[in-house]
Amino acid sequence: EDVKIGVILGFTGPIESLTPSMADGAELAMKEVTDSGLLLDGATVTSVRADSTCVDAGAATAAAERLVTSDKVDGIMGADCSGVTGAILSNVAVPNGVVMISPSATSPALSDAEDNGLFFRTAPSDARQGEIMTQVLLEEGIKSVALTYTNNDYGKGLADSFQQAFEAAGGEVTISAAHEDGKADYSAEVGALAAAGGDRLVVAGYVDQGGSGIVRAAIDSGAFDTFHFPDGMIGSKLEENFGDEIDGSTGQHPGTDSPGVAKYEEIVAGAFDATSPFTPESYDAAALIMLAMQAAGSKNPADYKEKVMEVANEPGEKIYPGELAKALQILKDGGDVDYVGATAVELIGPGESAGNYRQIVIDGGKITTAKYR
Amino acid sequence: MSDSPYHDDHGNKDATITNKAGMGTMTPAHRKSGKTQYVGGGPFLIGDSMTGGYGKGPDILHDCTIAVDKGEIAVIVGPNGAGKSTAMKAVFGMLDVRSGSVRLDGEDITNLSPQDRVVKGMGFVPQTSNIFTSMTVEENLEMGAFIRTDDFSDTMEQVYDLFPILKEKRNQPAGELSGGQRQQVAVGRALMTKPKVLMLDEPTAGVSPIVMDELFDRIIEVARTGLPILMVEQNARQALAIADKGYVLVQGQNAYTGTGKELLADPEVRKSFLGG
Amino acid sequence: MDFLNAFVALSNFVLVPAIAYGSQLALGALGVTLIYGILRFSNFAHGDTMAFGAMIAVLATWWLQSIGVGLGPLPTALLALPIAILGCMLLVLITDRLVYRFYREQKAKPVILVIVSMGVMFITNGLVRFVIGPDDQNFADGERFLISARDFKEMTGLEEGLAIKTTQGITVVVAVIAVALLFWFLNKTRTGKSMRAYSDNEDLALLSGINPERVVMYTWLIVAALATTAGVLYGLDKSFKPFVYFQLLLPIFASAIVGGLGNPLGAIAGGFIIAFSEVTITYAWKKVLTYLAPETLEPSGLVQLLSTDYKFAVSFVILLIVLLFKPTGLFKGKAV
Amino acid sequence: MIVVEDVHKHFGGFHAVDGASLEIAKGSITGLIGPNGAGKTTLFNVIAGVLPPTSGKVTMDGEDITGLPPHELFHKGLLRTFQIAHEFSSMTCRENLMMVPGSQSGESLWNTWFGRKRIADEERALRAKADEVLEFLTIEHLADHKAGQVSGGQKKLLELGRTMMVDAKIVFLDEVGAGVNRTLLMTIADTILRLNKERGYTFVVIEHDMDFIGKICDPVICMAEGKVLAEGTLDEIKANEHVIEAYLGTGLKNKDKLEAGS
Amino acid sequence: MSEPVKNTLLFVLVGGLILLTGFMQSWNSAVLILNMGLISAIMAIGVNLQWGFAGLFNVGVMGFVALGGLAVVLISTTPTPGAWSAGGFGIVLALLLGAATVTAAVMIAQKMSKGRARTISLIAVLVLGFFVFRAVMDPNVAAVEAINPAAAGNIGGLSLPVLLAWPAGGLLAAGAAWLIGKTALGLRSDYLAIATLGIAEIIIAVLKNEDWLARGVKNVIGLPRPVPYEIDLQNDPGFVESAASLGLDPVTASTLYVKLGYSVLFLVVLLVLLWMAQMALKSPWGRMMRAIRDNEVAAEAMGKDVTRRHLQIFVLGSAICGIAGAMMTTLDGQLTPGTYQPLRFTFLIWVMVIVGGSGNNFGAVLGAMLIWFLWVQVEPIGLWLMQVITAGMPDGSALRAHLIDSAAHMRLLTMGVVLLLVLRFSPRGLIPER
Ligand SMILES: Nc1ncnc2c1ncn2[C@@H]1O[C@H](COP(=O)(O)OP(=O)(O)OP(=O)(O)O)[C@@H](O)[C@H]1O
Ligand SMILES: Nc1ncnc2c1ncn2[C@@H]1O[C@H](COP(=O)(O)OP(=O)(O)OP(=O)(O)O)[C@@H](O)[C@H]1O
Ligand SMILES: CC(C)C[C@H](N)C(=O)O
Ligand SMILES: [Mg+2]
Ligand SMILES: [Mg+2]
Repeated sequence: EDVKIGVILGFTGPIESLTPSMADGAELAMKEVTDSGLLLDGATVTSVRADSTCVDAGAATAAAERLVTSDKVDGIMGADCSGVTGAILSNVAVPNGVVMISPSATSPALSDAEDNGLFFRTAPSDARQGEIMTQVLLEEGIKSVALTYTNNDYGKGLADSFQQAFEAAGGEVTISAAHEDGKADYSAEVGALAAAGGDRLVVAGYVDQGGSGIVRAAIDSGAFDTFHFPDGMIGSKLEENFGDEIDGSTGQHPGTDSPGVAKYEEIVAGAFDATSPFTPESYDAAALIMLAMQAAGSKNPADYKEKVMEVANEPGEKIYPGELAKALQILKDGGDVDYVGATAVELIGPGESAGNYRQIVIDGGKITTAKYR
Repeated sequence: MSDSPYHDDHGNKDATITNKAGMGTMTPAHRKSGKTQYVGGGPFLIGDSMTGGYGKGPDILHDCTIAVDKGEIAVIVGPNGAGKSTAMKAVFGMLDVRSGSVRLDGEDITNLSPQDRVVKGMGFVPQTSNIFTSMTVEENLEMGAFIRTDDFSDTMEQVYDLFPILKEKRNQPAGELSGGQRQQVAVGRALMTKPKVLMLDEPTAGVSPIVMDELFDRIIEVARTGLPILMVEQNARQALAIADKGYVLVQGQNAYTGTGKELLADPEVRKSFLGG
Repeated sequence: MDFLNAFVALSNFVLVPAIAYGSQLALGALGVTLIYGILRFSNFAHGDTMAFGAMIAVLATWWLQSIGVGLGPLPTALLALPIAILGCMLLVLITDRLVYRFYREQKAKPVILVIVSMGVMFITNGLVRFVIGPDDQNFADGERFLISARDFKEMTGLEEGLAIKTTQGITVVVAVIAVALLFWFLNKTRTGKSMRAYSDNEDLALLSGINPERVVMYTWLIVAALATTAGVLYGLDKSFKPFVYFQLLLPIFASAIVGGLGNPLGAIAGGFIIAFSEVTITYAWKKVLTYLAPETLEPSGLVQLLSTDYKFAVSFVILLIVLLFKPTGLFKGKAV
Repeated sequence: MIVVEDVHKHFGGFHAVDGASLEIAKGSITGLIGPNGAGKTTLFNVIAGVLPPTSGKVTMDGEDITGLPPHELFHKGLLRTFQIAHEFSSMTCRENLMMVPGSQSGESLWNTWFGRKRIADEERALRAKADEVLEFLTIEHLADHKAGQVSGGQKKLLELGRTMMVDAKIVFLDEVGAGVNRTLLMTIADTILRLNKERGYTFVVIEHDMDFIGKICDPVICMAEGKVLAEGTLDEIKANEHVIEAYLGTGLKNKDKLEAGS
Repeated sequence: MSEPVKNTLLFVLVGGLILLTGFMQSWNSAVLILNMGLISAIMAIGVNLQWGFAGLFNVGVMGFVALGGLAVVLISTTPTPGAWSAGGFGIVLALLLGAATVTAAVMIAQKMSKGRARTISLIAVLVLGFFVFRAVMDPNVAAVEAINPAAAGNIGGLSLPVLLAWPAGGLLAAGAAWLIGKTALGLRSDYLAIATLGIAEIIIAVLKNEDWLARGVKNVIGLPRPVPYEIDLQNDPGFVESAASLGLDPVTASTLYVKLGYSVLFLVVLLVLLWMAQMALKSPWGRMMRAIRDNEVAAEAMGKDVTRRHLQIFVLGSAICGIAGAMMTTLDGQLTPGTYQPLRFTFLIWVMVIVGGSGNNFGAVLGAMLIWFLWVQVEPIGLWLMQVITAGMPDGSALRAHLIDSAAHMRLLTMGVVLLLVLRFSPRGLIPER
């Protein structure tokens, strides 16, 4: 028997550079499971990719429709951007009763989306990140920041939740300015940010999009020399792009001190960029789908959708990347697993990651862990 | 006026996307020159029994012959749409001559591209838009000498001697000149190639009587230097009066041929083509 | 002192970036305007031509770096530039041969060429992503700064820093050289004049013995050189990302039109106008005013006319205003 | 009928029309001549609403029409033809004529959906009228030909025909003769005379051909350098020194020499 | 082969492609392609009206489509409690003030004679008006946006049936088009292309940044539908039974039922618009438009008000795009301003019109269906192709990985190739104008 999992990500469009690694992450999990031969009755898991374009709801829906109704996938790993994720959820997943686990859609609005228990995400809602960010900055003794965000639901949502939390805690946001990704020039934005001033510049953007452009222009003009980076900015690209120029900058992204990430990087073994944003989440999302199937003993979404929360959370044996075979075996034997995975998966509320964060600091041009929260 | 599907722009006049200023309409029959052949004899320039038309359209010229010899002025007249301009274009290689030939000084140049005919010594002044309006008078003349690699300053002096007003306005954009002056620039540009033969298409259309007289004067002067001139004219009576040879074209065919005086005297010609 | 500080702050955040960005736009707009003037259509594929040229430069730079060739403090990409220009020339000539020439021979209306150029845009777009992928590529090396903000502060003792990046310096220098060359070429050389003649009156150019296909070829070659230079300078200054070049198309067109389509001088002026308007009108004047105004009058808000979200809108409104008063752009363009 | 009072039209610093004043009498065929660049076409364009004047006033039957756009002047009975025929080339000759009358109810979108009966009736009448005009011009056989594919002279006739589709009061003709074969030109002249007599149109005609002017025009106005230089019958004008100097000239100088030489 | 036969065959071909999708992939995919194809067809008719019949080069389709989407939010969502009293009226007041400023400026420009006095008063009015506008607008906007920002923060809609949003979207787009047309078509040279290109970007910028209007980039999701929800159908025993009697499982039956419901609605709109366009074209109005297209100067001299007619057709075409935009947002069930991209919503529509045959409404419809089909299907086809090509290569080879990764980019490339091929071999499009 064959299991098909749809991988629907924006392979073209504004985040086209993130998605290949994300897809690779998900497919790594599938390969691991297939190789183990333990899922259901030795099922092979195949991945069916489709392009969400990140921005075009129409094309994304069409692609998802094709995955579900023609390729007959048994679950969807995706989508990536919150906008298309919402569209696919309400137009395809819910009507067809297919489970959908997004690795990266972080918009707070998705928490209340009508989903019939079919939608999960291995990324936390940005509502939580704003609070964490506030804590980090205040502990650093930063009272006043300038804030710029990528102008989409992720950036705006994160910026809003942060600004609210930060101001409530007594901090000052001197300016909150959006930046468009993929634009030609950011000197106007940096000019405004510099004029407003602040002890640190919070960049709620994407590392290989406008976010880096802003940081580059800010450093070059001497407007800011330390920054604070939320999840979208943290990735190997950051070290590559700026090295020790941003020493002393801080940040946080979903993560725990669980050894998951290291293990993940180990099994990736350089096959693709394991530190690229949301690739561990993608691995986890795919893994969760398959583990839930095993737990339900069925690849029918209606059966296994109940099991997702069970395999993701306690109780049970902790499962890390590379240990999927073990988990499948345990489940087969009727045992319980607590999937930790690469991103310390812990699903709460409506089925989204609880949000453990790794606080980082840039030191000697490297992203180093300060602590976990 | 062809029906080519590529010619429909739906009345678009959006200046952001297209620029119609100075757009070309001429389509050379040969982009690359073929062989020429010396055959010898005949008048200096002759389009001999030419038959042909535009693109894949119907034939417009039917066995039409026009010629001019050294030291002569030859004038072509005829009703609108008779094919006068078409015949000129055919001689200049802007149109595929399906049968017949064009010979210059005894050499068969039927297969030459227009550029190479310029090199061979043919000068052509079209009826309208015959100057570079955005360039100065002097640059216009320089462009006339584009194919020349030798020093052309003395030719330029000769042109200035012929048209003294142009020397005065040499650094002014040609677009700022009056109608008559523009025509002088146009002829001057053609002379700059040091042509062996000059072809003019209705040089006096829409020109006031005084300028027309002046132009004819200049044309006569040029002709007297020994340069053969082949021209199309609607001001047929004046033109035929100075012509050594006249052709009346009707529907792409030679209807009457003779000296200028003969044609002027022919009552049939007067009635049908010269307005009585 | 305060005045100096205010001036330095303004230079740092407005003048220097706007001049660099303006030069990049101007080079792009020159390409657009040349095609418009000589080939008579707006080339929607220009942004992607820039991307293609820049892509070759990136690849060549990597190759040069891998064999250890460099320029010391200057970016290696400058060495790669000629290679890239050649590559881009090849592309445009092939495109012209396979695509545009057919329509030229048919004497197709320019608007057909506009739509054809959209097709070429789609294809080049796909091609670039196919070869180098959609990602950001950083290929700048060498010394980053001519003078960094920190050094400047130390040197002058001012509170405000002034940073000038090597790439900004190079951008302006190369742009000036390119523009000077172009002007010399168009106004003084025989070929240049023949291009102007062709642009003025195609038929008459033909009758003067000017070979149209040569003019077209030279135009494409120059456009390829300009586009590659613009693309590489832009990529050096920011970074290379295929998608961004498509986005550049709009400000480039705006520049060319403000200046007067078909007019090279206009393209340059337009580039700077668009760049300056984007940066100035949305600039928050707080910092500058704080230096200039007496303590008591210090502004409390940001003193920002419009938020940066609308920076593009601003340059666009300026475009409309200019056209309202000067229907053919600042410098008389070719338009009706 | 038309009174032009001190009209100026400047292009930048250049004064194309520089204080021209003239009057056009009802029922006349007025000829307008003058050297190239005298400002004739520009004055036409000002009167016909194509160009706004820099200063000055144009009245028609006492009503100020300065600066009104062409389509409004059309509705007042002021029509013009073009130096180069401006036919609607992709439409048939009949359609070229049928489109002319203003205030057709079928030109309102609403009626095209909900007033189709009325449109059909109007169209029938229009068609009859167009055929009548084509016959008058002796080109009825071309009714269904595309206007872009008829000969140059026929296009000019079509131009004239358009003015006959409505009750024109005054028609401006810009260089009908340029590049037109002289024999055909005389036919056109006959048509103009007929329209003037049978329908009472007033004409203003720009032309460089003195035979043509002489055949139909009275009075003749000569412009030079943006001003009116002389006005009167053709013979008066021909005798006017200034006109000779600026416009008519004294004939060829080289003619005899050429003949002597050959 | 005669014209009508050829055209019918082309339509049959495209229909066949969609049917093939039904057989090869799934009926749901097929109907979805059909639905978006129908919407695209309406957009294409709008563009075709402007381009094919009046030569207006509108590259701002995206903006009008987005405005249609905005209408759906403003018409069909529930009003945010307290938003109107908090600042809604203030915002309206500010907008009126802004409009008044512009009107005053225009009047000054028209009434006063040229000179320094005019320039100064013009600038004074504009500057003053701008600051007054900001002073009234900003606090009210802040007040509205402060209301429950995570879930609302906008003024909400009117709670009217969503179908009303379609004509409303048309009206909104028409209003914007009127403003644009008044300015751009009034410029002495025609600069419509750059004007529309820029204004489309501005419209998107407003939609993205004015959160009080429609939540900006935070998106509005869960918009009301004109058709039932699948879940409700699946839970309706009557429906399940009738589905079973057709031999369908309830999930497939319900999803198909809903989609076909949309198809019927879209088809009705398309047919009505098509009928209206055809009627208009074959009337004296159409003749007048053709005359204007052929020769503007002459048409003007023959008493046709060219500027007004251009404005009329520009507004009409844009309104049609607005209607299509509203329909699309209704189909998506959400408004996501970040998704509006010129490549997809402007250039792709242009490809549809040109490939189909500009100047012919049926051509536009055909082009839209065909190109949309390709836009959706080229990706899986490309992937399949790449897999076939790379099948022989060793696993894990870099080239193979690269090729497979690149498959997704085939889409743009294919569109380009299709466009160029059609322009080369059938330059007037598949169904040319007669
Ligand atoms: N580019 C062209 N393509 C197709 N047909 C053409 C083209 N140019 C002219 N014709 C046709 O060829 C015929 C002869 O035209 P030509 O211009 O030679 O006439 P002509 O004798 O010069 O008339 P005129 O005195 O009006 O200038 C006409 O029927 C005309 O419609
Ligand atoms: N749009 C314009 N811009 C600048 N100058 C112009 C413009 N239109 C006409 N002129 C100039 O105004 C003058 C008068 O031109 P106009 O066309 O009225 O002359 P005309 O009397 O009709 O001459 P012709 O007999 O040659 O047709 C000319 O010198 C011309 O160059
Ligand atoms: C992949 C990420 C760019 C997606 C982003 N977090 C969003 O919610 O849209
Ligand atoms: Mg002719
Ligand atoms: Mg004139």
